[in-house]
Order: sequence, then structure tokens, then C-alpha cells
Amino acid sequence: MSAARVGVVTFPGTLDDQDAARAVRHAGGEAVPLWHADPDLKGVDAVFLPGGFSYGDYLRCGAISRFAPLMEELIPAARAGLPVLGTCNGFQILCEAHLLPGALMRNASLHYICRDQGVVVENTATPWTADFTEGQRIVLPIKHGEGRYVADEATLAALEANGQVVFRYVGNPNGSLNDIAGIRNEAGNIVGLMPHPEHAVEDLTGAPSTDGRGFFTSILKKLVNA
Amino acid sequence: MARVIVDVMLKPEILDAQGQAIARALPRLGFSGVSSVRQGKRFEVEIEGPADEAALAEVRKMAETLLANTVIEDFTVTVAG
Amino acid sequence: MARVIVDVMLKPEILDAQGQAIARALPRLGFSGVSSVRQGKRFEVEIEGPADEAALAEVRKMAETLLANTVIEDFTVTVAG
Amino acid sequence: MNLDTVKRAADTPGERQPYAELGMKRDEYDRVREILGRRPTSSELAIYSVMWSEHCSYKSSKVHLRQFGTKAPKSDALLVGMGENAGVVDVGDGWAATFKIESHNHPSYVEPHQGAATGVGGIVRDIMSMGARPIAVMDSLRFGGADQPDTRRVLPGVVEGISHYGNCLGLPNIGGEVVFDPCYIGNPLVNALCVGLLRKDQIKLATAPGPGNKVVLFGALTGPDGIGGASVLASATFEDESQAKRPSVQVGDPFMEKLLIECCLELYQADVVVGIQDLGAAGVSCATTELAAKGTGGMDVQLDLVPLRDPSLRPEEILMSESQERMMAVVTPDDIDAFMAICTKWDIPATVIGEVTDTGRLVMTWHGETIVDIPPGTAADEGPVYERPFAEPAGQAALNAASAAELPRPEDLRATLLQLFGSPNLASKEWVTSQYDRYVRGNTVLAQPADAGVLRISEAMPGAEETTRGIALATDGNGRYARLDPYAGAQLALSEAYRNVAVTGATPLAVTNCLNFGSPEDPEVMWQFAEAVRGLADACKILGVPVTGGNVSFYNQTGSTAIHPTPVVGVLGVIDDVAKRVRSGFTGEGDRVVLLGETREELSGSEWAHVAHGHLGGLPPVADLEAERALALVLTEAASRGLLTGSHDLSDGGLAVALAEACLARGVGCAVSLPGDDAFVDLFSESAARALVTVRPEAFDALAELCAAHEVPCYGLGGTGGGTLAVEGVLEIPVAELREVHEGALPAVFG
Ligand SMILES: Nc1ncnc2c1ncn2[C@@H]1O[C@H](COP(=O)(O)OP(=O)(O)O)[C@@H](O)[C@H]1O
Ligand SMILES: [Mg+2]
Repeated sequence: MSAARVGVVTFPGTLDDQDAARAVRHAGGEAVPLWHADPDLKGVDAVFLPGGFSYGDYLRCGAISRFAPLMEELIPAARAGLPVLGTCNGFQILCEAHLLPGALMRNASLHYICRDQGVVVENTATPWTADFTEGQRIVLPIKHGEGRYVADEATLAALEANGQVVFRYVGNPNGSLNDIAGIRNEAGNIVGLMPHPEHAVEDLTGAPSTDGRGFFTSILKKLVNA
Repeated sequence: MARVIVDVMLKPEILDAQGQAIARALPRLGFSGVSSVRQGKRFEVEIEGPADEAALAEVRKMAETLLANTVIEDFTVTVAG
Repeated sequence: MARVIVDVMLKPEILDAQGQAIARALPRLGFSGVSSVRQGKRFEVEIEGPADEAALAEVRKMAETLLANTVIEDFTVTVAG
Repeated sequence: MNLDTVKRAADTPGERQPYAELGMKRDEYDRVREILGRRPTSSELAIYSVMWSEHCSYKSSKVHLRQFGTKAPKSDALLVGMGENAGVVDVGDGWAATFKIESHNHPSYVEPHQGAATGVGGIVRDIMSMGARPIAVMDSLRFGGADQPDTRRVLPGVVEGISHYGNCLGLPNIGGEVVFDPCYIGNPLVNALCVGLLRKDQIKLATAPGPGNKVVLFGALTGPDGIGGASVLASATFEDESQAKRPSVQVGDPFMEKLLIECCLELYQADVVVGIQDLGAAGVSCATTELAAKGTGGMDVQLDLVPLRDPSLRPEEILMSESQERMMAVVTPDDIDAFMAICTKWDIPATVIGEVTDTGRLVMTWHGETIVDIPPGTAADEGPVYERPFAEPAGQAALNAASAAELPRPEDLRATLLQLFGSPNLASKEWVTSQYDRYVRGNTVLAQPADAGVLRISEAMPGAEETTRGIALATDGNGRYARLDPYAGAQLALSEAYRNVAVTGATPLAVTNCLNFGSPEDPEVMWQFAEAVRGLADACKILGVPVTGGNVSFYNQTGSTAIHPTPVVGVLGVIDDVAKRVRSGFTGEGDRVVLLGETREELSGSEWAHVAHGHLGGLPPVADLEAERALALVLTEAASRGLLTGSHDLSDGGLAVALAEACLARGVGCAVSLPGDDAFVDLFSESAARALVTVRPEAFDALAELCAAHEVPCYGLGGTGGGTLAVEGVLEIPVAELREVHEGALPAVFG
């Protein structure tokens, strides 16, 4: 059996692509590099949009990346059910591309913030969170200047009603509405969150937990069983 | 050659953290009499041809798809005087 | 109650990395005919009294000390029409 | 428009030239005329004036800095020493590390955000130009008093600038310093360090060999950045009104720099670069003269081919522009297409502007007319060298006589500890460090609040081969110590950085330094400088760590008042098995707490004297380098044998502050008793060559033996555990209370 193939997208200014690929490999998957300018998903089974400052975060985070040639392939594939995970800048891109509702704005403190953050897993009915339990409290690094999740009231109500809030902060670091740290689309295949699971997969390096592993084991199990 | 201005402001219902921080700082700096501040963006777009209706329609499309995120922002397009 | 607009733009000789990145992206998004984009800030300042000369002078001072960084930015103050 | 060509210069020998406005002395100008055998053209004057400036030529410091070479200890690790863009050190298994620290003090005072940001950008390009992938940054910062209003303008901007630029590049920030002292109020110090990694056999140098090879300028377009001086020149020569005000600040574009990093790495990978140089101060002037001087000796440049952001720029201004995010490479004609293709992939503008020659001349033309024709070495290497006079400051003896021993001692040591622990210099720096990404790239093993940053090597480069090794880095400096005794102060800065590296378990290997001083034209400042360099060079020899590079920043003063002399020292170390790094502070309950090293009554220049009395006088702690070396040997050996469960160096605030910080690491308290008979001295003295470590009880004897073998004093103080810091018979403070004063201090000032 060949390993499940997870595409990791690099835009100009993407920073966490190497970490994302490493996390995929640690979980036993094959990380397939995808280049923003190539409109080719290379037949991957899932896609990871990593963090960074694509296009320097100029204009708005994710605003320019959304138009990349690769996105023209990715957007319809995601709408058709391809599992997609966006973390940090990846989450911002997913919102700008309207694959997820709402928007991410400047932190309420107006400062960039890097810290280890408690997060509660609210929804496990996604290919990226199946290995967690509902209500499980995990710790992941956050590192962002624009992570304040906003949406209009109707959208928020719908997210809550449909169980689309996937992660909530314990102690809101950025002023996100309803303490939202991550959400999914209605179908559940697309998940975006501000925290960084790819930085929390090894004991040795930096982060205080290995709680991020759950994302990668979830998706790989799902793909292997599919 | 003409210059078209695109002003982008947050929708009124969206919390403007930057504007509020400025409004809060003003009294400390000795400025009184300001009831609110909102911060938005201003784009000066130089177009090659004249600012005719077709060009403005094009800039409006640019504002709608790129310069503003209409989920949270409103925009206006004007020709620089 | 009056609304005063403060537009803050980078001085022309200062690198506007953001505006340049947008301008470079436009052709890829199918927009042609734009020769340059500059991005600045727009502040909408609501003042309690009328926008008379004294109030405008006050806003100008505010722009100079807080809203704009005059080392690299220029600003203009206008009363909202 | 009138162009000052070589021909015109020869025909108009008497034309007045604004050399003085460009900061040149009459004799320097005369020397240029002598070299050229005619008056320089305005473009040549632009080149010589920037290349012979203090900043580029090191004319006041050179005679002293030579000691770093002449006194250098023998080191097998040194692959590239001083004089290149950055030093390179062998870290084993085929890997090399390159690192350097540089100042951006003055720009950060004028425009804190951009000044600090471009400081990071500049040092990162230095590291890139060695052929390395930059893998982390650090920042060493000094501001005026925390409560002084201008500090509230400068500090947030500086931190935001470093944060934005570094974060955007995807470089983890793994350490630094934040120090407050009123002496820096008109002169903040912003020193940025970058470290990079490369294969030992892939070092790139700034050289342009091979006639016929192409000279490529790539990266950002050239604009009127930081060329106040050049517009003086352009307008003085041509009375050209259009050369209005030019900005003296440079503005950075971190996104462009990130693309440049990736582009350069791909260029190195493809092996299409013969020589490379970053453009920093003095921009094109510096890159062309230095590349040519170190290569075959000549270069022809068509200056009008330089792509411009502002088409009105004059050649003199192009030569002096300090636009950021630019590099210059030398490429063979065969490789030029491949080179350009990689630049295109990364959206990096790249232009061939010239060619290497063997004429021994740097020749530049402007639309066909020759405007520069000089021997490049005379600008790059043969600048003026000054033996500036120096003299011990008038008040030095009196200052040294006013020892802290005379100060009243506190009754309440609990209150004293809390007062110190919440003072700006000792308080938690999280307000600053939480704005820096310390996780990006996933190789950060230790970062704040650890004593040194530690990175693993194996995965730093995609596709790299396995190694268990890691590198550790720390920067330190203490302006108060250096003010009291610049010789010892520089040694103490080195000692502390060296010790901070050693407490993680790494072996210190090499040194970089940033020497921040007042005006070299002031003999008293020059004395401080000479003493500091002599002290640092002597200490490096004893500790066996060579200086690989660094930076001198003079003229840090307001009016005639100089800052404290502030040598900042960075030390890089290697740990063979990075998994054996020692974590900072108390990591669990039930460990023995052990103090290593000798405590003397050394309170002059201490944080206690500063905070409790606003006092500065006496002599700083003794810099006992042999003891420092022995301590490091104990620490690294204990770490490699897995004896240590935690560690922390003793420095500012002494044992008291070290214990308190160790408790905060994981909220684990301790109960200890003091070894000496004066609790105040035991707790607050700042004797060097000391560290706190923890061991499992069963490992204590092994540690004690190791200490005995190296003649390092070793005191079992007590054990970890509980929720308080308890010093028997002296004080007891809940860890939560310590945390509150420590973490609340900076937010209370800066929001
Ligand atoms: N400007 C800065 N940038 C990055 N890290 C910093 C900075 N200032 C302090 N730090 C980090 O914060 C921690 C505490 O700093 P400090 O109080 O100076 O340490 P110590 O007391 O051990 O000398 C260290 O890990 C240090 O590297
Ligand atoms: Mg320190």
C-alpha cells in the first residue's frame, strides 16, 4: 500500500511549508510540494495550506494568494470534497477564497502574538480532527498578527448551529468572536484554524506539546481507509 | 493618465480595533472633542487611459474582488480631483 | 457633529512595497491598464463640535503627532462632504 | 543635463567639490586626487566618500581591531575569519554555521519601526551572501529609562519593526536582550544578529574573478533611500532644483527579502554563482569596489542599466543609494540564462549591469560616457587609517573609588528581591518576545526564556543529511560594567554569553561582537574603545574562542554626552547531541539544587546598586576567565553525561534573581539554604563564573566529582518542589507572587 499523499502548498512568502511537510512525513504520509504558479494538484489526496506571510500579507492576509493559478484548481476540488486544511495564513486564504465564511482581522491587542495556546476541540466530524475527542483540551502554538475571527451575526449563528466551530480558544488571545480558533465548511472537508498543529509534533523542538499529531493521524487514517 | 481613488472602510458593524485604540489614545495626548475614529485604507490607482465610465467600472471590479473584502468592508471609487 | 477625513500616504520618494505588490499582482488577475497603485490610510474622525478652523487645526495637529508618521508619510485633512 | 565625466574632471581641475559636506577631510580629498592624478568626478567622489566613511572603512577602529587577529586563539573550527561579510565556523558532520551581529542604532532612533526592521534585513543579507540559509535571528536592545516618554515612542516601534521583518522572513527569533538605562535615551541601541547554515564545501565569497563574467544586480529596484548626502553632491555640482529633499530613512520590504533568500538558495543549489555580495551601506559603490578588488581586479559597469524606482535619480545618487533587499552576483556567461530563470521564478528583478575585467580599473559609464575610472582597491581597502589619541576619562579614578560597598544594605531581603525582580531590566521580557515567532521552521529547541537559543541542524535544510548536532547562541553586554572598567566590561560580556551557551550543554566555539561607543574623536571615548577591544581580544584568547566578525558603531551620543561604552558579544556553540540540551530552570520536583562557582562580595555596578540606589561606581566583578572556562567544561560534560535536569546562569541580580527565574520556568518552587554567612551578599552579588544546576539526587555525587576534577566550587543548596521560593531563615515568596511582579512590569509601562 502506498502512503497517502498530502499536498503542501508554497506561495511566495509561505513560511511553514517545510514544517507542514515534516509533520505529514512524521505521521507516515507522503508530503507532495505544490507550487502556487502550477495549476496542478498532482493527484494528491488532501491539501495543506500552511502559514506564513504569502505576498507579504500585503493588502490583506491571503488576499493576493487567493488568485494563484493553483487556487483555480484547488477551489473547485475543495468544493467537491477534497480534504483541505489551512492553518494561520492558510486559514486566511481559505476565508479570502470564500471556501470558509467570515474573515480574520488584526488582533484586538494590535500586536503580533506568539504563545502556547490552550484550545478546545469542539468538532471531530472532519477528516482532520477525527482522532481527537469532543471537548478535548489541547495546547498548540499560535503566532499571528491578524487572527481575530469575525463574521456577521447570521453567519456566526449558522456556524454554531451546524457544529462548524471546530476549535475554541481557552482564554481568547486576539478578540475572535465566540472565542473561535478554527472552523469548517458545512460538508466538513475544509478546516481552517489559526493555531499551528505542524509546530507541535515533536518532543525536541519548541512547542510544549505534541498535540498537533492528531491532525495528521486523523487525515492519514481517513485517506488510508478511504 | 488619470488617478482613481478607492477608499475602503470597515462595515459599521465590524469592530474597528485600530480606530478604537486611536480614539482611546487621543485624550491622553491632550486631544478632546473627538467622539470616534475609524481607520480604513486609501488606494491611489493610476490608470493609463482616461477615467471614463469603462475605466471606472474596471476599477470598481478591482475593488470588489481584490482591494476590499466585502465580507467585512465597504468601498467607494472616486476620480481624483 | 462633523466628520473630518485624514488621508495619510507614504511620501512619494518612500518605497511603497505594499502598493507595488498589488500593482504587480493585477495583470495576473486579469486587470490591465493600471500603471501604479499606492496604498495609504484613511481616518474618519468624528468631532463633537462643528468643523470650524479651530477644530480643523486640532485635527491637523492630531494627524501630525499621531495619525501620520511624518518621517515617511504625508497627510491631508478634509471635511467630509 | 550636465554630466561630470572623467574627461570633464581632467579639464576642470579647479572646480570646487563638496567633499566636506560629504564628511571627507581635506587630506582625504587630497589623497583621492593623488590616487587619480586629477580631481575625482562627482561620481568618484560619491564612491570614495562613502567607502572611506567611518561606517565602511573602520578608519578609527582598525588599528585596535587587529588584535582580534593577532591575539586570536588557535581554532580548528574557523573556516572564514574576519574581513568577509560574516565569519564561518565548522560545526561538524560537514556543516558550517555563519553568524554576525550588526547595529542599526541611529536609524532606529529616527524611525524606530523601519530603522530596526532594516537592521534585521541587512544582517540577514550578510548571512545569505556567505552561501548560507539564514536560520534564526536575535536582537540585543537598549533603550532609555522605561519611564522616560521617548522610550514609549522608540521601544514599541523597534520591537514591531524587528517582529514584522523577522517574522515575515520566517526566521525564528531565539534570543536577545532588552536593557533600560537613561544613558540610551537619545541613542537607543538596536543590534541584530543572524545565524545561517551551509555545507562546509559551499561557502561563497564576495569576489569577482574571471574576466568576461557578468555582474548582475538583483532584488529590489534602486530608489532614493538614505542618500541625504548624495543629493548634497548632486545639487552642489549641478544646481539642479529637481533633486529636492531625499529621505534619509530606508524602508524595508520583508516580502522581497524572503523571496531573495529562497532565490539565492536556489541559485547556490544550481551552482550558478561565482561571487556574491549583499548591498548594505554604500550600496552599489560598496558592492562593485569590493567585488572588483577581491576578484581579478577590474570591472566595467553601465550604471544607467541599474533599474530604478525613481527615474530621476542621478548617477551619484545611484552609487550612494541604500535601497534595501538588493544583491550583486558574478555569473559566468554560460550560466546567465539559468541564473535569470531562477530569478524569474521568484519574481525577482535581475539585470546584468556589467562585466568583470582584468584591467585593474573599476570603470563606470552613464549612457556611454565614462564617469568613474578608479583602481577599486583604493576605495575598498586602502582607506585612511587613524591612530586616534586616547586618554583615560578625567573622572574615571573617582568613579572607581565610589564603590557600592559603601551603600546602605537592606534589612528586608524579601522586599529587595521583589523590587529587583519587577524592575525593568530584570522583569520578564515577554512583552517583547511574544511579538517574535520562535517556532517557525520547526527547529527551535530552546528560545526565550532560556539562557541561550538552541537550534537543531539536521532539518534546517530540506534534504539535508542527518546529524544529531545542534548550535547554541547567546548575546550579552553590560554597559554599566563597561563604564566602570571597559577592559573588564568587555570580558564580562564575553563571559556571560559564553556561560549562557555552556549552561545549555553546548561547547562555545566562536565570537561575534558589536561595539557601541560614543565619538571616536573624543579621546576619552577612544580610551574606552581601546580598552574594550584589548579586553575582549585577551579574553577570547584565554577562553579559546576566536572573533569571527562584528561591527563597530561610533557616534552614539547626544551632544557631547556618550552612552555607556557598550560592547555586545555574541557566542556560538555546538552541542554534539542536541537531544541532550539542558532546559532552563527547575524542570521538576525533587531535584537537588546546586550552585557552581565562587561568590565574592561584588556589588559595584550591580542591578541592586542600580535599582535600589541609582548608584554607579566602584569596579565591576572580576572577570575570572580561567574559572569561566572550568565552569563551562563542567557544564558541557555534565550535560553530555545526562546528569543535569535543568540549569540557569547567574548574572544580573545574582543568585536571588536566578532562583526566582528558575522557579518561574515551570512554576516549580524550591527550598534552599545559603552557603555563605552574609545572606545579602550570597543573594545579590554578581560574581561571574557561576551557574545554578539541578540534578536527580542520585546524580549529585557524580556532579560533585566532576566539579572537583575541574576545581569548580559546588554547593548543594537544597531541593526543588513546592509552590514557593524559600531561602531558609531569609525569605519565602510564593511562585505566583514572583510571577506577578515579573510579568506585570513591562505591560504596566507599555500596555
Ligand atoms: N530583545 C529580545 N529578543 C529576543 N529575546 C529576548 C530579548 N530580550 C530578552 N530575550 C530573551 O528573554 C529571556 C530572558 O532575558 P533576560 O532576562 O535578559 O535573561 P537572563 O536573565 O537569563 O539574562 C532570554 O531567553 C532572552 O534571550
Ligand atoms: Mg542574559
